[in-house]
Amino acid sequence: MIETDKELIKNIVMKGKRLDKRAFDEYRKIAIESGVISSAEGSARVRIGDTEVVAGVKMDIGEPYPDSKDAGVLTVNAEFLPLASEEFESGPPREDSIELARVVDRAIRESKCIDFKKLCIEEGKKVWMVFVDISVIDHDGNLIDAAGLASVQALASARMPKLIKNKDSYEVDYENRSKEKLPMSGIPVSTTFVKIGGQIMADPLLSEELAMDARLTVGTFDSNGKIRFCSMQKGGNGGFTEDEIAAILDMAEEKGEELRKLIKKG
Amino acid sequence: MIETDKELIKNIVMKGKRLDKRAFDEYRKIAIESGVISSAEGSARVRIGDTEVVAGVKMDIGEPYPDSKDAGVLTVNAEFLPLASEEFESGPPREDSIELARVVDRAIRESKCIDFKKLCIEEGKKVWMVFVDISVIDHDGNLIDAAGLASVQALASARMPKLIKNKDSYEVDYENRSKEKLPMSGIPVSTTFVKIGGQIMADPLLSEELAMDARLTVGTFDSNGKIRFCSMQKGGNGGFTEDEIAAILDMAEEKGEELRKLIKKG
Amino acid sequence: MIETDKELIKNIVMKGKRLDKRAFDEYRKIAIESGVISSAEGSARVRIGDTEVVAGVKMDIGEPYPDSKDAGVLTVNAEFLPLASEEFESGPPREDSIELARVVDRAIRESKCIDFKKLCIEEGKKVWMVFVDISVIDHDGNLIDAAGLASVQALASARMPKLIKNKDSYEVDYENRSKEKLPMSGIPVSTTFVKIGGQIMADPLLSEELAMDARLTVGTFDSNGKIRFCSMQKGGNGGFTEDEIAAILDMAEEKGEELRKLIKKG
Amino acid sequence: MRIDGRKKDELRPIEAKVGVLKNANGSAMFRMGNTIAVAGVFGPREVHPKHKEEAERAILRTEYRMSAFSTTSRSRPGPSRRSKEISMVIREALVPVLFLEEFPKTAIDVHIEVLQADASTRCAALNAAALALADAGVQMRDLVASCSAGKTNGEIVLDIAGKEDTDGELDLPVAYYPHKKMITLLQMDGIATKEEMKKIIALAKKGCEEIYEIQKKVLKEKYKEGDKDEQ
Amino acid sequence: MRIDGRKKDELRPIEAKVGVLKNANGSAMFRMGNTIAVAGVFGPREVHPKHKEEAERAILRTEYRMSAFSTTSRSRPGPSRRSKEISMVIREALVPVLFLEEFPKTAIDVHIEVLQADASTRCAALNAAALALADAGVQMRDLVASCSAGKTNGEIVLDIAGKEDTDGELDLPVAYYPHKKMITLLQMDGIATKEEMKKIIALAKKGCEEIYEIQKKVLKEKYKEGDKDEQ
Amino acid sequence: MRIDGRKKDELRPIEAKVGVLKNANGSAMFRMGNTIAVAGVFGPREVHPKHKEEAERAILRTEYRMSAFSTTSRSRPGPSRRSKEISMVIREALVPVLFLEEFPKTAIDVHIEVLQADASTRCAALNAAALALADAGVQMRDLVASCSAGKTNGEIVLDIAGKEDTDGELDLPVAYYPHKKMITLLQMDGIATKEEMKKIIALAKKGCEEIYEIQKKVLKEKYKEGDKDEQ
Repeated sequence: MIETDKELIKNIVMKGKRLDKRAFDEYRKIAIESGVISSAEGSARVRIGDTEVVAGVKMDIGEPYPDSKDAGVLTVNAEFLPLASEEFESGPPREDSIELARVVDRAIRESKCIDFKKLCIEEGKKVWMVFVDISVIDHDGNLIDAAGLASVQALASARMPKLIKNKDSYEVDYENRSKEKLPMSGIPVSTTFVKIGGQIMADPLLSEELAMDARLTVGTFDSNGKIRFCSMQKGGNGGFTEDEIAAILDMAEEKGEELRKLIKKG
Repeated sequence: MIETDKELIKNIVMKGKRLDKRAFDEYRKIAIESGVISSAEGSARVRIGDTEVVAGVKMDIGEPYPDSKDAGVLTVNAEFLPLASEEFESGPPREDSIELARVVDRAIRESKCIDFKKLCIEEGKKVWMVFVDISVIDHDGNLIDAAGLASVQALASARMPKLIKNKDSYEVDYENRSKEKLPMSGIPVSTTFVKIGGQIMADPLLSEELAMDARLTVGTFDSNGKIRFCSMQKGGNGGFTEDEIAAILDMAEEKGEELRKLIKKG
Repeated sequence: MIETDKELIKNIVMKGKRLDKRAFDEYRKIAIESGVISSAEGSARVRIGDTEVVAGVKMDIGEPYPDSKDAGVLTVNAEFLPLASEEFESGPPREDSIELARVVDRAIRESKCIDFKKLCIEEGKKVWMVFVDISVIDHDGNLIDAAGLASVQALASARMPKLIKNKDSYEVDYENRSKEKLPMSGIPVSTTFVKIGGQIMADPLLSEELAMDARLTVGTFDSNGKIRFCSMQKGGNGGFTEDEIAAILDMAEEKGEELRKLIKKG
Repeated sequence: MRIDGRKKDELRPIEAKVGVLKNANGSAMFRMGNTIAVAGVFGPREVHPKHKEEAERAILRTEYRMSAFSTTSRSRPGPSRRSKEISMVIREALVPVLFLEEFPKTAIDVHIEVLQADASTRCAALNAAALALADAGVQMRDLVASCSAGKTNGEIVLDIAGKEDTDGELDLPVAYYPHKKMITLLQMDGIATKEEMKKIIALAKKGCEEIYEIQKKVLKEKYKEGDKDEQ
Repeated sequence: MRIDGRKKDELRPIEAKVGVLKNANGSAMFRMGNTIAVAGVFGPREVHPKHKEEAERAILRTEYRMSAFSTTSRSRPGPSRRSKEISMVIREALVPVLFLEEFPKTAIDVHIEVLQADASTRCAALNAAALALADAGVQMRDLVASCSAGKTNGEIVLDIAGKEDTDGELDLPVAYYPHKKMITLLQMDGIATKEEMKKIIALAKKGCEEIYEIQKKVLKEKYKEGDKDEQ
Repeated sequence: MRIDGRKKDELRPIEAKVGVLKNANGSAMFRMGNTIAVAGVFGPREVHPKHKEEAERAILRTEYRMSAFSTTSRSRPGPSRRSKEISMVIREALVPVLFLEEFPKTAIDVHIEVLQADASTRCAALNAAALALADAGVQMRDLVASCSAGKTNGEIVLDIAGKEDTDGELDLPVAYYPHKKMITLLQMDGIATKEEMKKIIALAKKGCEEIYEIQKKVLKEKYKEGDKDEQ
């Protein structure tokens, strides 16, 4: 992206507008489909405008961490597929794909929306491992929110595989998934805002991300009808004042509620 | 290799000849020695013309795969030693060395020449791991056939190490190899043909491989006196017609028998 | 370092002097502090002139090697921190950092100063793993001797973490370190000498290392009041005559005693 | 009759679509039963790193990947020996239909993701790749169509899937360059007589021909739409 | 009163020092309680590999590492996903105060080693990094100061450490660019209401302001010494 | 008398051969008892990557590898910390005899494979490497010969092997540059007094001198053959 494009974006914003004519607090059209991957225990495809992400949940038996022997294990991984952007190359994960996975992971983990104690099979020995894998398929900005929605929808729609207990070992029967859902309560979502020329706006386009001063992602979830915050991540080579952050928290609360309504439970 | 060399090779072929004056269906001189590596359970050096390959078989105790709990495990690996060609560099395996190992692996595995069930020590817990390691020492074309012969000869001449059973574990005694052979029946061999200027020829030189349109490797083995096909792999940036493939299958049958006679059992 | 600098160093040496005016057999000022890292079981910071190294000892439970089932395991690792020199980059370990770790490792291991049999918890199953990690913080030459001193001081000052035996497993309680020391006798130290323009000198500066013809590191330790040799490593693109080596052995004996006196036991 | 009710020479239901991605220069999705592949093409474009550039032709780079959730047991992300081999045979199957000599010093990158895997993933990958190349407007001599045939319960059948694959006796994937009647990918696992081999190859080729028609239809429809769009 | 006897809005004892390394162009040590970080700065210098160079500005490269012995359970040497993320947010927190546009085609490298880790390692790392940049004579708009606040036992407290961290409910690290009153690093783990969030951010900012004074003092002392040295 | 019947100062049976590879510019096989090494030399040739090139001299690159089947327990393919250290000390042992300054901006690559390992693999590797360099026609000041001596059952012996190695008390490999009487590789593992050290070094040097004669003989024979071939 050349400097003049950044200037163009800024100029549009100065006039109180956005490149695609949205309001500053308006998300693009969001489409969520679940159950798109039959090989996964749960899955979802999310489109936010031209951004497209698929998330799949796989489960397996594994060993607990030594410091939480009675809890299942969550692993979130993101792959920025090389077909999603000419900027993405094959090779080791980019730092932004690591960040994305870790921000999505924290929103899920910190909200305590999954009761990992219920995913313990035998204390200290065997627990369920829950893998959330995110494939970024087309990139037009705001990957974190898309990945967050896809992950939560994949988890919400997942069905546990059957557990077979042998004499002294366990096995997973993937052919016959049970009807049992993951022990889940509350829906954590990430909402992302960028600042361009002093103006805060939601759901940035890729071109807006390239022109932004800074980015703030805020994770919220619903807990018995109340909204709680569970994660934050500032991005980009700039910063925010306390007042700007307060304004973003307000928007995050509102937009989080909107996004949560798009998730179909079970 | 420069374009004119390729043209030279094609011109020779057009005249019904080969660079080293062989007939189109003729292999170079093949020399097979077994037992060349005293540290290996089985080993062989194969020379086809100026191509030289050493294969060694090592065995160890390991765990079976979850989907075949009562079977030993085969691992085939190939190293294109940097001293074998100025094209081979140190570093991660080249795609052609991966292909070579996988093609040799498939011929052994698919022919079912080794009875892996007999390599189970304790079902679901301990089995024999059979490692076939191939070191390419000098490269003048047709590495797959050389590697295939070396691997099969190494397996055929291998002697199992002694298994020591302790109270609740097993150990391998490599100092005292038993006289026991691997449970092996049938000899799978790979035979490779290339097409240059419409002409099919066996056992390509390196210069012929560089000038070829396409390559076809066909694996055959003997099953109670009958010849069966067990693997195929097309290589190179071209293709074959159905008729050409049929002709190659005929040649593979005949050449496979020739190569099989060179393998010394036990 | 440009050629003229090397010439400068050589010229100074020819005049019987060193850049920092030390005698040829004289070490720079050495400062050793132990217990500098509270998270480690044992630790030490060593400064030799402007060279600075920190070593930390961590212990954990692990499995013994199959060929010494009743012995603890020693692992020595060195990191040349990128902040220590503009030559050090992030990325895979440099060959000189591997060499340093292995030379330090050999001096400790070969001197048998640690009784690894006493670090066996349950034969064939569980033993103590002793990790010595060396962080090179500032590089002005003679890293091996600095790292050797730091490692030995860290080991000598280490306190074992508490071992908790559960029904069928063990755990380490790092919060409550015991007063128990590592089973250690004798202090192995490395002493390093370089040859520049035919002259042998101890404890090289970085600029001397860059100008040197060759380097020889000699490990010695004290065994019931007697001095024994336990390791040697020649470095650099040159060599030594037998007489030069004999002279270095004499110096190593003397300098080793000096360095050993700086180590505080326990 | 087969486990899933198909006839011996019947393909699984096929779904194909081009232009499925916004950023890629060309793209396609190809589904054969429960196997789904998406391909995205970039180029011809500059080569990085520079020293891989070829003076006389474009280099074709293909990458076959599987999403971690595409298989029954999770696949670890990142390239494996298997995926590297498949990337290579896919490249070698596509080269014959491309005019690489027309774009010297450039790279054409074909990235393929298998989102869901139920046998014949390399075939679906190739079918998607050929469509994506056409969608990118890369000049081609022809498409490449790919399909496998094999043996299960002693029967020779087309496009093995599901239990037929895991319990099957032989699998033989083929890629076909129709204008030249040339087979540009050919691999085989399993045991067969020479006569069986010939039958299986012929059957796989027939499958490729059917797929070729589907590929052409999909491109034609896209092309028509394109025409309409321009009016 | 907190476990370690501090008041709710009290920082742990801080020790800071600049010029601690000989080879680095600038360096600093920053200790907050039992967390110790050392930073070394090289540059502006030539960029290797060349293709990472930018025509219009210096590139800032930051690397956060932890020594293997810095944690209770030994940390495996080498970069982890965690350390890569932290290296990135540290870089993004520092960029605003640097005049990168003044040194086109160069790199400024900031290497940070955490020698001992007891919570807030990224804050200590940033505080050391800002001092090391100043010590290196890299022209800066301001320093950056970093500190975290959080919630433990339902109480909002500054600079969580020890058991407060392992058992705590929320951790929120902040980096602050005082002249512009701008928060340049902001992360959060844990659960809070909006009102709590605002209080925690305000408290962390207050902590940053205290640290900023310490940073300035340390630099001033060094500067004075420098003056004396030159006499 | 030793386990394998040798005298204390007796080398194992040695077999050496040059020109064993067709593609390498120079090559050699060196066998000491059950230890077998093959070396291949390429160069002086262009340096890739370019930035490793040196303006004033050739760079020497050495790589010591072990075949997976060369050891009793299979060795995992690929470089290890051990093989990297050995590659380095081999390089440093060879540099003194080469005229690197004669071939600026080039690389000389020495690749060594240990096919069978029974102690002293670095010595066999070095002996093969020196012969391969000579075979490649690389101008040399002298050969380098390598051999180890050590202590087993309290006895000082030459060229430790087999059980002597696994149960031995000390191993000391040496490389020797005969014209200059210079030891260019020297490592030691084990415990000894100063007097023992000197005896062991002297014995190893004596072994090197014997090996040097064998190396020269092998090259002379090759040279004679070469003469005949040319007639």
